[in-house]
Amino acid sequence: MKLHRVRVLHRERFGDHALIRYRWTGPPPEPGQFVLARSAATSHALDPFLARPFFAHDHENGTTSLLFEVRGRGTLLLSEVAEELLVSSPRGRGFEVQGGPVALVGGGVWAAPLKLLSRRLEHTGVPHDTYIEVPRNAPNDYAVWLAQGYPGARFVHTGDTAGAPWRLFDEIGDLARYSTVYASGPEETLATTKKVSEGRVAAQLALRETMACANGSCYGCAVPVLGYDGAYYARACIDGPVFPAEALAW
Amino acid sequence: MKLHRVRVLHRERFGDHALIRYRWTGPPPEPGQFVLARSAATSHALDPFLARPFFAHDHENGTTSLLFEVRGRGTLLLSEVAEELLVSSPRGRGFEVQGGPVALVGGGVWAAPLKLLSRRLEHTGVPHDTYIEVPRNAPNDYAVWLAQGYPGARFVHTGDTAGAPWRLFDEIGDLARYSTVYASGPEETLATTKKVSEGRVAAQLALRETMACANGSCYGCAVPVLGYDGAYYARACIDGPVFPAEALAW
Amino acid sequence: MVARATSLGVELCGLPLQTPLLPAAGTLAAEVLCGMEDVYGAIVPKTVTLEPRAGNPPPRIAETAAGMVNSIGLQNPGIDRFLADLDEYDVGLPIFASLAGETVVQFVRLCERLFADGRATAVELNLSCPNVEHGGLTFCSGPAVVGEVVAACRAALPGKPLLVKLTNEGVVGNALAAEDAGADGLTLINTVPALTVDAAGRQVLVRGGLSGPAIKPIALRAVYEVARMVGVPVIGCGGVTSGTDVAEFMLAGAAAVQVGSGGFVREPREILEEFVTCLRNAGLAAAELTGGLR
Amino acid sequence: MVARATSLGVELCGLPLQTPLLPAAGTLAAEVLCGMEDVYGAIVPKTVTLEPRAGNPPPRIAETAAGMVNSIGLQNPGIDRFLADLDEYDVGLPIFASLAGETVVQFVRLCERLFADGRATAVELNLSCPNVEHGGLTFCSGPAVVGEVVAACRAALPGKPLLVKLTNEGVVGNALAAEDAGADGLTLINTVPALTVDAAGRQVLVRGGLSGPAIKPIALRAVYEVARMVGVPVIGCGGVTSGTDVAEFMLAGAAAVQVGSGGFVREPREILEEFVTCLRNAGLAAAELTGGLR
Ligand SMILES: Cc1cc2nc3c(=O)[nH]c(=O)nc-3n(C[C@H](O)[C@H](O)[C@H](O)COP(=O)(O)OP(=O)(O)OC[C@H]3O[C@@H](n4cnc5c(N)ncnc54)[C@H](O)[C@@H]3O)c2cc1C
Ligand SMILES: Cc1cc2nc3c(=O)[nH]c(=O)nc-3n(C[C@H](O)[C@H](O)[C@H](O)COP(=O)(O)OP(=O)(O)OC[C@H]3O[C@@H](n4cnc5c(N)ncnc54)[C@H](O)[C@@H]3O)c2cc1C
Ligand SMILES: Cc1cc2nc3c(=O)[nH]c(=O)nc-3n(C[C@H](O)[C@H](O)[C@H](O)COP(=O)(O)O)c2cc1C
Ligand SMILES: Cc1cc2nc3c(=O)[nH]c(=O)nc-3n(C[C@H](O)[C@H](O)[C@H](O)COP(=O)(O)O)c2cc1C
Ligand code: FES
Ligand code: FES
Repeated sequence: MKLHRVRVLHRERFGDHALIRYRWTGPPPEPGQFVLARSAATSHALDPFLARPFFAHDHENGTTSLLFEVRGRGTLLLSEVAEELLVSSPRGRGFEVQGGPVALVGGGVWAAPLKLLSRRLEHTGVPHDTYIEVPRNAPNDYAVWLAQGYPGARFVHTGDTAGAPWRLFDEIGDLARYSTVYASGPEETLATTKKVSEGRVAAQLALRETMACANGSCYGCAVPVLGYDGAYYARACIDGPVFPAEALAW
Repeated sequence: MKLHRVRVLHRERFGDHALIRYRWTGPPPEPGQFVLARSAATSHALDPFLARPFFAHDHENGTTSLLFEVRGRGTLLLSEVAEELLVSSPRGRGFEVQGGPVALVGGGVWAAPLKLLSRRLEHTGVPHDTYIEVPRNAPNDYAVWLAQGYPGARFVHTGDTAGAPWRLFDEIGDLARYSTVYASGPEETLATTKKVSEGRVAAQLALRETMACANGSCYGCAVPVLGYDGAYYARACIDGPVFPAEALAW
Repeated sequence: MVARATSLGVELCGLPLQTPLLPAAGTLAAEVLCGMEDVYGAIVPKTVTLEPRAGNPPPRIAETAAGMVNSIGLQNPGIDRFLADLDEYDVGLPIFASLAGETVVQFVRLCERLFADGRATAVELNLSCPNVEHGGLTFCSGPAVVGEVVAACRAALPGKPLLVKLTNEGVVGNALAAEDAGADGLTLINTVPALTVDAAGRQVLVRGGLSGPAIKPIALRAVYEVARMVGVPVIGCGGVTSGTDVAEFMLAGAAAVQVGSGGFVREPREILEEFVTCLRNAGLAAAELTGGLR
Repeated sequence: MVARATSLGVELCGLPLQTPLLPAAGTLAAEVLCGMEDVYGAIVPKTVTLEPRAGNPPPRIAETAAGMVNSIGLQNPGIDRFLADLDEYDVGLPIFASLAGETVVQFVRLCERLFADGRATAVELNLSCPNVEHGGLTFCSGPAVVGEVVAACRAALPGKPLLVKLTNEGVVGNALAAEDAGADGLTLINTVPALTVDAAGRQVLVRGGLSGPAIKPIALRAVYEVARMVGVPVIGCGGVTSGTDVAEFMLAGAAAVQVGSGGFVREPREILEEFVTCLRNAGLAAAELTGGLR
């Protein structure tokens, strides 16, 4: 996989969330596409071994941004030691944008790709509402910080217990007023989106399946989907990471 | 092995040589002792696996310095990404200082421990001459850069071919005028020091045997020495890294 | 460009290869071959089985220290579809088809299909797959099993170079058995059986095979020990991420070198370029490195 | 302090251990035991042989990706001196003496010496050493050899817990043979045979055994497969550098866990403290982790 050395222009932390902006003059990312990233400073080291996949959070004027949770070693290194990054070109199949009105449904930091999507919708004049789930136990100003990225979004404070996404959809109300729901969030939010949209509204889900090669070679990012002749494993990195909800054999 | 998080106060590069100063309030290093160091920023990563051993180059007012060649991944990371270091306490047996006059014989960057030694000799009033070998193909101002660390040292430009250390000892002349020769340099310089000192003058050599545990546990840093009942393998990390030349079974 | 330098060429089982670099089976999709024409010496497609295989349920991969564990389960479309699409792998380089069966008969059937088709220049038997006739032990479980399957495939592939890919466990004995049974070359090694555990979730994450830099010293050892014992060429595989790694494998005795998971994190072209630099520094041609330890 | 928390205690072969953490043989010198009294559950000194051994010439170690290869050659002062100095290892913890012989008779002789001396609470047989009666293959080369040496040592150590330390290769069969022959516990795994090559110098650097995080997934797999098959406790070993690693090994089936080269880069006390945090988060006692996969 070809990784390009790029300069980090901006770096921001909020609790265990990080925002990074870097200079990118290659092909601009489509909404829902992802990039692989690793810290250039530690590229001589063989651990962490794999680059980390992140949705393109935003892109404007030759600047791409990533919004991510600091979970383990890879994201910690990215958030701390990286004047320069090694990043791939934007990859995969993103959201398909048709008519509106549409709903964007996100969960916390994992709403990342919805920002670029809303920019696109804005640009193409598709009416859209954005709902972002914030766990009740998040720090007070978390929603405020997050809101900077999603002007006009509605922040829904859900419980941190199971069932949270259902509360989110209670808030959203009748889905039939939208032509498509675009979702990016915790697994439970994606699963709930699939359930509530079934038979009512088209839904597109941004998956975060673990990846290795990110180019279709390794078959590591298997997602069970329904094909013409039954279920099979698609590859999230090239067939996704965005899938129509009805295609998923969950 | 206990490593302590310390702050880097100063960092300097000359070609592929690096000088790092860090705050150290633990037990001060004795001349010829070494420390283990790794970049704190990448300590979550499991590669490079081992910390790297370096002689204490200098120590003054709670500041320890390391002078090293950037060779591979470990030293590259140390020289580039390290606001903070993880370092061990000073370890091992250093130079034994008795009367004088003595000669300090060093090879390039590997003269590192001689600086702290000359400080000690200065302090205890032992007369000493310092000779530092500089390969003829080194950049012009290399000796100048190195000289900052060794006031009063004589820089001897040797060839970069085999036999260089012999030229160095030609320049030094009669060794019998010294009571001890302290040497730290490339393997060839150490071997030559052992040869030329034999029967003439006591010599102490600072070895750089590959290490893993650095506390006597692994027996990885074996150095063949002569014991009461024949040759055996001593452990450079606790029996050295400085050995009397006559003890070495080379 | 690099690939044209004559000093990069090697010979493997009588085949001239423009470079000693090959992709490891299962780590390079046809979709990404474009632009690789001058990097590799031959192409090794993903292992194919007689029938289509759905593969294992996710999670299939987990990162480990300097490596990764995978449990793909040989997802592949089966030999019919494989042959129908084989031209996707044709970038003007020889194709080494990787085959796996659950029985000796399946291996032979696959060889016959490949032989009849004729487009694959060579065959690589992936013996690290379960042998249903031996209680699920792999075809690498011992010299007798290796000898049996290799001899049977040998007979089905008259005149076609036959490579046998082995696991690390029992590698020397298995290598000798493969050679005796008519193998023209040995690919060492496949992934090392491994497990990852999710401690927080108190569950097994992936039970599969370890690859990547973590296993390089293990693979180097296998190549070194086997190359001293056999007369056929050895292809090194395991943890290659740099040109120096390629040189290390060749010095240890490999005639060619496969890049697997290293290709996920490095661009194979960069690895080849680094290898060229190694050769220049040493003043040697690629072929001179093989077994070139002083 | 940590070590006093009752939730850290485990039982191994009927012995109560204050923590499940042990040093791996050959990785902790007596000189550095001071201050470790509350970290470990028992002490495992470096493997001792009947006669003194000088060990291998340098270089003996080489770093690899997330690991290291060593070829120490069992440098040790021999059993006489070992017993004379054994009190250096006495920090109030049980001592598990690691033994290696070149013949079954040597193993038995060592066991007899240990038994007569009486200070070692348990014995760990290091079977990853060359068996001169079997052409230099190790005592781990197959179930028959393992069974023979373990049965002989068992007879020489009436009533004393006998642990058997195995290599990864052939581990399930060897483990079953050791259990059959009377082993009270199994330590898995010793280093994995490996090689490092110095490409620039065109020479073999170190031919020895791989340890460290690189082999953790291999060791976890061995523990997992063996623990399901045997009735005796398993001690996990290989690549532990963190408290999470300890938890992973116990979940995979280990009753206790050894720290080897991880102790070179982390302070064992820190590893134990992290493990305590894991236990707190899970709301479990150490002993409850063993085989506690959901
Ligand atoms: C297409 C795609 C887009 C993504 N976009 C974003 C994004 O925009 N923002 C964001 O915050 N994250 C995103 N992720 C997830 C992100 O890649 C992981 O959180 C990151 O790789 C973790 O790396 P790490 O080294 O910090 O954690 P590790 O040390 O690798 O793991 C930390 C913990 O997380 C678990 N873990 C790691 N990866 C996964 C996974 N994929 N699924 C489940 N558990 C896992 C590990 O088991 C471990 O317990 C995306 C993933 C994919 C595949
Ligand atoms: C007690 C002691 C004190 C030392 N003091 C100094 C010092 O003051 N200044 C200084 O510049 N260096 C010193 N060294 C050497 C220094 O530790 C190594 O150069 C460093 O560890 C290399 O790390 P790396 O990651 O950059 O190289 P690596 O990537 O580990 O190796 C780079 C290349 O160097 C080779 N190499 C690495 N270590 C050694 C070794 N010990 N012997 C021979 N070849 C080796 C490798 O095989 C490889 O080819 C000392 C070593 C010891 C044991
Ligand atoms: C994701 C993945 C898929 C693999 N699939 C196959 C396969 O289909 N057939 C095969 O013989 N080996 C397969 N392998 C093993 C590799 O070909 C190679 O032997 C192994 O990964 C070691 O090399 P590496 O460390 O360079 O990856 C696979 C490895 C990986 C990582
Ligand atoms: C330097 C070194 C010396 C070792 N010496 C011995 C030994 O004497 N006896 C033994 O049974 N194992 C020995 N081992 C193997 C370890 O005990 C352990 O099984 C192996 O290193 C894997 O664990 P680790 O990854 O935690 O190091 C040694 C390992 C190392 C690294
Ligand atoms: S990540 Fe390899 S196929 Fe998708
Ligand atoms: S480095 Fe381990 S004994 Fe010296």
